[in-house]
Amino acid sequence: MKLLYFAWLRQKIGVETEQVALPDDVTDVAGLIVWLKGRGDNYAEALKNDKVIKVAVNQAYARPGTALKGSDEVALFPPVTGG
Amino acid sequence: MKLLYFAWLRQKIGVETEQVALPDDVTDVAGLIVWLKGRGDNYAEALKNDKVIKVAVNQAYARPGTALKGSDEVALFPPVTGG
Amino acid sequence: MIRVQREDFDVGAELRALTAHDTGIGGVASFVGLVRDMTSGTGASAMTLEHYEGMTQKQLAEVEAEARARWELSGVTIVHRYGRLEPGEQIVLVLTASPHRQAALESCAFLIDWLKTRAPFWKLEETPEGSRWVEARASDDAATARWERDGGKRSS
Amino acid sequence: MIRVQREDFDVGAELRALTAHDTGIGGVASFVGLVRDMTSGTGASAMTLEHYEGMTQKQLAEVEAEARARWELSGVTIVHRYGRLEPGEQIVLVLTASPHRQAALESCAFLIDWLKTRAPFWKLEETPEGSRWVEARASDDAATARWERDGGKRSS
Repeated sequence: MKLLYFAWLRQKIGVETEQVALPDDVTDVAGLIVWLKGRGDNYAEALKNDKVIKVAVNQAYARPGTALKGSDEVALFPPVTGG
Repeated sequence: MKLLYFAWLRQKIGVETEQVALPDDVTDVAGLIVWLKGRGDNYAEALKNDKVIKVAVNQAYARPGTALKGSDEVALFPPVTGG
Repeated sequence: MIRVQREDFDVGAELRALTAHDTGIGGVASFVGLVRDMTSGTGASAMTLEHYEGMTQKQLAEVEAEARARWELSGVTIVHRYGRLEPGEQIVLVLTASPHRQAALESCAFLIDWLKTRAPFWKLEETPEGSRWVEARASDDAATARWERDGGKRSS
Repeated sequence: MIRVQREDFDVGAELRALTAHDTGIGGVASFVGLVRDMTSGTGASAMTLEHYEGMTQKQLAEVEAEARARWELSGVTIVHRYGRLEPGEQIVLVLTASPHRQAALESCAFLIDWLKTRAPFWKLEETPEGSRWVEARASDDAATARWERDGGKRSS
């Protein structure tokens, strides 16, 4: 799975994009966030307040229950501030 | 009193602007329209449907009861269609 | 800034003039009215805009003051043309600048609704059957009445 | 027409491109977002706009289609810049053209409200105390939610 991080999430994690192999028991967005938090202090700190984190799966907004598969492109980012 | 007419009102009356001396008993906008209707068939025809006629006194929208004096500039016109 | 003129206007230049030297502006809303071809492709239908010159200037100044009282505005530009105009030509421009997006958008809608129903302009259309005065539309009056209901409202 | 670019844009030229050769257009509404100087005159505060490139294009195409389904539109132009921008610079342009004034005004407001809350852009401000990510505002979410309540509405 390809992961992308933006804005302060990218800065806190210290990674712009990475390729990961998901464990079999991670099947949706909520599960992905729990799994990412266990990957290190930088992830735990960046994803601490997970209510504000937005997730896009294949460039469309997703919900906690959105299902994931290995070929997905998943982006995590804070609330947007463009316009 | 200076009178101005616009759009189809001007065309029907056949006058763009005129200077008139008001009779003493014409004291407001409603009275002016009644008096104008008596000035000829062109006026009577143009002012026939007086519900649609708009009146401005000294370049501000007026009501039937708006008082008039000899030095006023009074304009009569159909509903506006600019913008 | 209010202008009533025969000449065309350049929206980009008007926008630059309105926003130059004011970095407190966050958004500029605009509306440009164009001459529609009413004959649906069967031939051009030009129009001539007549107006009541003194009243236009006076009324536009008053409505600009009203918009500035209702919304936090950094600048307002209104340009209304008169004379003969061909389909596709620009008729009117309203530009409103504000620190805040909603104030710019709402005041722009307010001003163009007002212009449609209160500014003393009249359109004489040229049609294949001869010339015809455009009739006022009830939907325009309804659009203006909306702002009267919202009388005390001020968003910024 | 949707563009995401580093370069500045010219509102007048975009408007002419949108309206050329279509005399069925009666009105064009626009909104231009500008970089505000947040430091209130005590020094320039530039910002850098980061975005999620593929998603921006995809999402903008979808919201343009939604606007076209809700309102009778003759054309839509959206330009959003990214990269470093100084106070006073243009950030975003929304232009909507329609036969009808209300459709142009409403769809323009809809699109800019949507862009503010859904388009994947993030602003990093430079301040005298260092750089700071701009926080999303609840009022922007409320502005977008308004259009969701009006879901079925279509004015023209």
